[in-house]
Amino acid sequence: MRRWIWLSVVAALAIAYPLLLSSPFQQRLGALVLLYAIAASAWNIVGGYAGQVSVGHVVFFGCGAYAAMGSYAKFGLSPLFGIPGGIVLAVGLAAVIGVPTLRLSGHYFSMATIAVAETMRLIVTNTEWLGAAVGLSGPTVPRNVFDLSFLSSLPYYYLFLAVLAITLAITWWMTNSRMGFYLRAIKDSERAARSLGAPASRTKLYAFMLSAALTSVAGALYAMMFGFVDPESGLGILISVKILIMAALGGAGLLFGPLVGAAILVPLEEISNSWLGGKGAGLTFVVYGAIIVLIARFQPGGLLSLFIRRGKPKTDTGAGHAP
Amino acid sequence: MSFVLVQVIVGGLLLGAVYALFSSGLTLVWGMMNIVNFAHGDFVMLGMYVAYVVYTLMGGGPILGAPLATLVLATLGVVVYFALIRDIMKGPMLAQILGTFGLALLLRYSVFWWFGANFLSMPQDIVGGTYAFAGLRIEASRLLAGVVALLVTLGLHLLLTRTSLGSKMLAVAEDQTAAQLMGIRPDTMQAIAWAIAAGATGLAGALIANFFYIVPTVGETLGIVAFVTVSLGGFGSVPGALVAGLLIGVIESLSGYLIGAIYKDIVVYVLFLFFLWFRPQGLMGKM
Amino acid sequence: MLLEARNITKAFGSFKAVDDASVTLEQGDILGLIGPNGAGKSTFFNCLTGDLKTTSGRVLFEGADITDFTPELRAELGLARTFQVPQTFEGMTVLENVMIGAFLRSSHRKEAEAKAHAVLERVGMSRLADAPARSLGTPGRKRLEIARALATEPKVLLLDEAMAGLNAHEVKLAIDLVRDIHRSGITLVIVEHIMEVIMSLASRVMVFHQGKEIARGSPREVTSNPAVIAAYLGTRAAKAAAGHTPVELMGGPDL
Amino acid sequence: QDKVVKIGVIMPMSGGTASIGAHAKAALDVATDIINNAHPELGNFPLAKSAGLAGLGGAKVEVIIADNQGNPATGQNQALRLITEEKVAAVFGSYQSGVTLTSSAIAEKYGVPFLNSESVAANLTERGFKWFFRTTPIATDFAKIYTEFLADMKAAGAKTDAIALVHDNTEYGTSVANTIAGAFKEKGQPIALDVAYPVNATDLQGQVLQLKDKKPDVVIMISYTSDAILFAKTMQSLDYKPAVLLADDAGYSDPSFTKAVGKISQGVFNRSSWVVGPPGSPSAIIADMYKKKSGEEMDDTVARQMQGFFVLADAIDRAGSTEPAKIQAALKATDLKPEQLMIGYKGVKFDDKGQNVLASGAIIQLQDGENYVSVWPKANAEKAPVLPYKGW
Amino acid sequence: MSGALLRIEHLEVRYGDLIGVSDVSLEVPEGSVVALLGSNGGGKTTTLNAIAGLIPVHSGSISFRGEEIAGQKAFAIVRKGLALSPEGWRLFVQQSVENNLMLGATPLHDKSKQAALLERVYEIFPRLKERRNQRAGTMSGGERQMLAVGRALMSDPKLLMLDEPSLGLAPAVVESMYETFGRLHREGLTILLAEQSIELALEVSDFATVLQVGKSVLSGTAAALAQDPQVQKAYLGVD
Ligand SMILES: Nc1ncnc2c1ncn2[C@@H]1O[C@H](COP(=O)(O)OP(=O)(O)OP(=O)(O)O)[C@@H](O)[C@H]1O
Ligand SMILES: Nc1ncnc2c1ncn2[C@@H]1O[C@H](COP(=O)(O)OP(=O)(O)OP(=O)(O)O)[C@@H](O)[C@H]1O
Ligand SMILES: [Mg+2]
Ligand SMILES: [Mg+2]
Repeated sequence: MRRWIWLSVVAALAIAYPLLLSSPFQQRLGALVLLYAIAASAWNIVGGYAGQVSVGHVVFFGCGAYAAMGSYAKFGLSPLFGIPGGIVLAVGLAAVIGVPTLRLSGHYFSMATIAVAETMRLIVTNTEWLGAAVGLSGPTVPRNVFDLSFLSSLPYYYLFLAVLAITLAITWWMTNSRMGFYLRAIKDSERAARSLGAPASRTKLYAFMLSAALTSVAGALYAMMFGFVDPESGLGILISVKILIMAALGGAGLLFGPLVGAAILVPLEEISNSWLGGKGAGLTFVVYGAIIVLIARFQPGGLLSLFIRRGKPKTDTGAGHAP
Repeated sequence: MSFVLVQVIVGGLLLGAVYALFSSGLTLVWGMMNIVNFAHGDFVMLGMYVAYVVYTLMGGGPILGAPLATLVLATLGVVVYFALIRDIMKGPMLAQILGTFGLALLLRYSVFWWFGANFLSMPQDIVGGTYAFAGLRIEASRLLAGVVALLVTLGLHLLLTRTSLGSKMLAVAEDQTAAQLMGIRPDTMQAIAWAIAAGATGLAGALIANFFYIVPTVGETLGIVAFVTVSLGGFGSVPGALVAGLLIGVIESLSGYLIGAIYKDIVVYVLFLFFLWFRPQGLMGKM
Repeated sequence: MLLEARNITKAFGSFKAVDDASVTLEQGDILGLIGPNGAGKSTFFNCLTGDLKTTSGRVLFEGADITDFTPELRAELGLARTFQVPQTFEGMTVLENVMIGAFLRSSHRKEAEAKAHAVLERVGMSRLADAPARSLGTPGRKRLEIARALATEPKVLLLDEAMAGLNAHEVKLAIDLVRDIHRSGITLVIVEHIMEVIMSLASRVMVFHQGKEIARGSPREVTSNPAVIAAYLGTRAAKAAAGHTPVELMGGPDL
Repeated sequence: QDKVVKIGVIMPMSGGTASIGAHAKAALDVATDIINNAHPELGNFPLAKSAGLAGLGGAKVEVIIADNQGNPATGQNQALRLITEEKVAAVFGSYQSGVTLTSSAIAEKYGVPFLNSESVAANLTERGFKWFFRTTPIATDFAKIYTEFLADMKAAGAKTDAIALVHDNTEYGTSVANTIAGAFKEKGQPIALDVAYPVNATDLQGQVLQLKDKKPDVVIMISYTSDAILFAKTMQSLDYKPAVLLADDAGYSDPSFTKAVGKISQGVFNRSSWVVGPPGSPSAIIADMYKKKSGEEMDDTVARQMQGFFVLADAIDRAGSTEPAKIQAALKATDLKPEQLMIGYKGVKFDDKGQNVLASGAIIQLQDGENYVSVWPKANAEKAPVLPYKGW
Repeated sequence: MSGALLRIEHLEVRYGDLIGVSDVSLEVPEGSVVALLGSNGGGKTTTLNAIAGLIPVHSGSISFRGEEIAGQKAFAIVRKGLALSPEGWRLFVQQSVENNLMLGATPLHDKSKQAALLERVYEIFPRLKERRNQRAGTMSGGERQMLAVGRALMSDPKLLMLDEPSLGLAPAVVESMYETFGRLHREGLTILLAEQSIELALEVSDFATVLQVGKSVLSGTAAALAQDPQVQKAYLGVD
């Protein structure tokens, strides 16, 4: 009951935000928060729930971004048409990456995803057809509403809000389904989960593919909003890290964790940049870094874990490695 | 084999030794103590700046700069451990990424704030120029770094495998509670591990500074190399990091020369992925 | 024939943990597996469940060759197990642990939950349903593993020292539970070092030593076998086993 | 009167190219000083004589700098903030072509003039924008300079037959390299060797050895500072000296470069539009002011930026208003003569696409220690070019 | 009998909101073997872990050799001459058998004894000697149990605490291990033993304490307890 009250308050606030804080920059900030929340929530499926820390998620982001911009730059279509293509691309790529790497444990999986992401970035950087280092641009002057190129951030805001709602709904549905249970079990003991009939590799792969698909949508939306993608902004490792940091900061493995993380980090970054960036002394990042450090230091389980009373699984595995 | 090719391979080996040098600290804390350190590259950067400051303020070359950088970074390692790492270790692995990523930004931009964004460089001949024999040219500064790399990795390896200190550090990494039951104080061991790792990283930075440029963001480039080296070598394996470093150095050099430099990173990554497929624990890692 | 293992060998490097072992299991059997520590019992187990790839030999289930099947496929066929070193899902409650098993046959959450409750009731753990699994001690975890395995509705259940750490009274209750499981039509393989359990439950016993089978037969036969006594039982346990009929044993040991 | 005209500036103030932003900031400080205060010593230099913008009744110019972090998205966000929150009259920036691309799109949508002084990507002026203006020469201009310069060198007896292009794989490196390669091909002298490398390389031995192996007569370097420094060091350690080493601005103009490795790069040619005039000339005075402010020698990049800023300020002055449309009209009407500039362009005049058609450049050479001197074209050369490349 | 080596009074331990043990008092005289009895979840493990400092003490006192150790960190307590073979073994599964044993010798002040102690463990558990270079994580369940007990013995403790040492061991091994305990006891070692097999426990011990749902309900000499009807009750687990 209380959960529903909370949920409706959050939803109402989200819907009302751009009307309450209505300057273009504030609206854009709101839209960006939602955009990153989508990406971080998508990451959360595999990184938080399945416990597979992907540091290369930007490849899927890039799939979406490049598909959207590509459909305009290469075929003169609305970037919207790129979305399904980006999803197909991302899911396919997730399958190709996932089959060999998901059997790797912990750090190796993270490193493998970094390697894939960097490889993709380098390949795209050297591929003329994809704009190489120059990147691809979207329609500079919108031809019609389907070009999704608006002056105001308001349409973006509500579009992103809708996509975020869908992403969260999918995540929620997943965690309460067999798949979600299996993922948690696999995270604790893959061996035991398999002995009980949980198809570990397949379940993780599905989660990875689902996460990839949603991340690709986030990438496509991102590219449409900025009207541009290049290897750095579409496939740079920093975006992976940013997504991951947001989820971790809010609380990985919690439904609203990524949203909380995005709602804190995006404004923090933009506002500290606006206030301090022009001074050129790197103060933005000193502040930004210090705040992240403090949160990690005092709330290692993520900010949302402050409010959620759920025992975090402590390392208690002296006997965890069986013969 | 053509003569140039020999030079390419020798250059690659020296480069690889340097990779190994600045990766050994990472393999220690990441692979063994199970602490992800996203700020590793920035530790290298700090080592470079310490060496540079020593040079500009005191006119000291690597004889003074390298030990000082080791010392300063080792101290920093201990401070970082007690101020941050000890607490984030209580959380999930993600908290470590979060905390050390924040730390990376903090370090990078504190240096930026202090020194500005300009590229700095040590004088070219600070270690004694370039040796040329039989047409082969080897920079003294790189040779020095290579030799130190070998010594450091050997030392670290012996420390971890042959001494009780090493065995205690591994015990703490595996199970802190059980280690306590052995009368081992986890804090102390982890602080020592951080001191060693950060010290080795600082030393690496100081030696690299002799032939590389110095800039606050240099850690980003080097950090990624270290991550790949450590994973290829196998997490926690010091000799693995050495072999992987040399391998990557030579592969980069050869592919850079033969196929084209823009593909050399792709070659390394693809080889790495290919390798993981067949040997998921890395070259010398244990499962 | 429900389950059959033919000439299983499992080598770690040059060391053969299981060396050419064979076994057949008929519907309704309770096969006891005993042997000294490190004899290869758990390894043999793991070969049957697919946790380990066999070095050589075949495993057949209901006549079909399942040697190359994954553990999850074998679970689906009806092969369930517990682990000697408990593999509890630490981040979950007791109920959720069991639900993971229940999900194998029912994909809906509510259904799985109901089934898990029923299983917990059956093994006498319903009081602990909402307790975090990590609060359980070793015996509790082992019981939880039995519950989890039962929730998969198996045809064959392999128990690896599921009763270790129980006191005599609890062992007696556990034996009753296993009997109950057996009555419900599940075939069992049990590994135990507690002779009372083997004596009172097993219809047949197989004895391992250094990876090889050294004896097989009824519980009485093997416990009086001098080779088994020398390699495994020791004089005291042999005396105890010889001196008591299973029924007597169930009354609890005299003090 | 305290009327101010706000100009939004988007620069990389952090990240790998932050030194550019730091230099630009110092330069713009100098520029606003010149505009806002009376500087009779600069003579007829536009906007110097009086305090403030005469056209707006002596209004002061205020620069609001925003950090783009080298990121197109951040650049765009900041453009939006500058336009809608800070209500700037015009936007100036943003160094990296990608950032310029996204941030100018916002200015276009809001109808605010955007002046760019240093991004070279060709497509920036191909978008049909009405509010975008660019003062800098672009790759086609450079290519023309190089072909002509090398032709002159050849006439003077240098061997310039085999040309090698060394460039990184950034948008700057690849696009400039492509254009130059095209230009030489057109002249019937196709590029002999193309050496591409990843930006911020950890090692460049392979590339230098490749050059050493193939022995081209002329090596054209298109590199950012980090790689430029590493190239210089590696060339020395491998003892490689081409006959002619010609750099395309960027890293080779960075004072960090000359400070770090100037001593071992003696004789390198560089493209520059910036040439310090004789003592007392406006450019010398401005260079001096800049040096006082930043502690660095003025280099080509920062000079182009400063010049661009003056062009923008001049247009606002002539518009006599902060109304975007008026500034736009004034920009379109810009027609500055060489003597009104601090830099060696042939003037400033925008075509329909917003590109300065009079942008040009000269060749300078590192001859005495850490300072470049202009050596080509002959007309305004301080010294004669010295060949071959000396190195260290 | 000599003075108490270990004395626990009204020990209460909590796991978050859950109570592990609510009121445990017991005494281990120097040179004796004391058995800790009780059914599943009675609180034996909790008590032993609290003594070793693995879980914080909520209230009550624990004094070891006259010194209050409640509230101290485990590593400090262990160094005072106490060793625990814990439930679940907690081996260093990545390290070799011998390394595990050597780590057990860490609190040893006199390092020259190390070799002799190692030999003693190898004598008790020949299997460990045979597998000295095997990784602990690949050992069988029983072999791990041997290693855990052996490791605890390596610090030559004043007080040896064993949490269900016979768990998972083959009958013959249990037999010989208990013979060893008897020998060590005769040599003067003090042992606190949590054991499910009451028969075995009472046979080797001098004294015993029975725990029931987190309370110590009964203590006395082993002989007396063996006859006590209440033990039968506790042992049978009937409330
Ligand atoms: N990966 C491995 N490498 C080397 N030896 C191994 C490995 N795994 C198991 N062993 C050895 O194989 C033998 C058989 O082990 P297994 O676990 O099957 O014994 P067990 O009969 O179940 O014994 P217990 O009764 O103690 O549980 C043991 O001696 C063990 O040390
Ligand atoms: N980590 C934990 N979190 C919460 N409760 C716990 C935890 N460990 C033990 N408990 C609780 O503390 C009580 C005592 O358990 P303990 O393990 O000490 O009993 P025991 O006598 O050792 O039993 P066993 O025979 O199971 O080993 C039990 O009620 C148990 O549920
Ligand atoms: Mg076993
Ligand atoms: Mg216990």
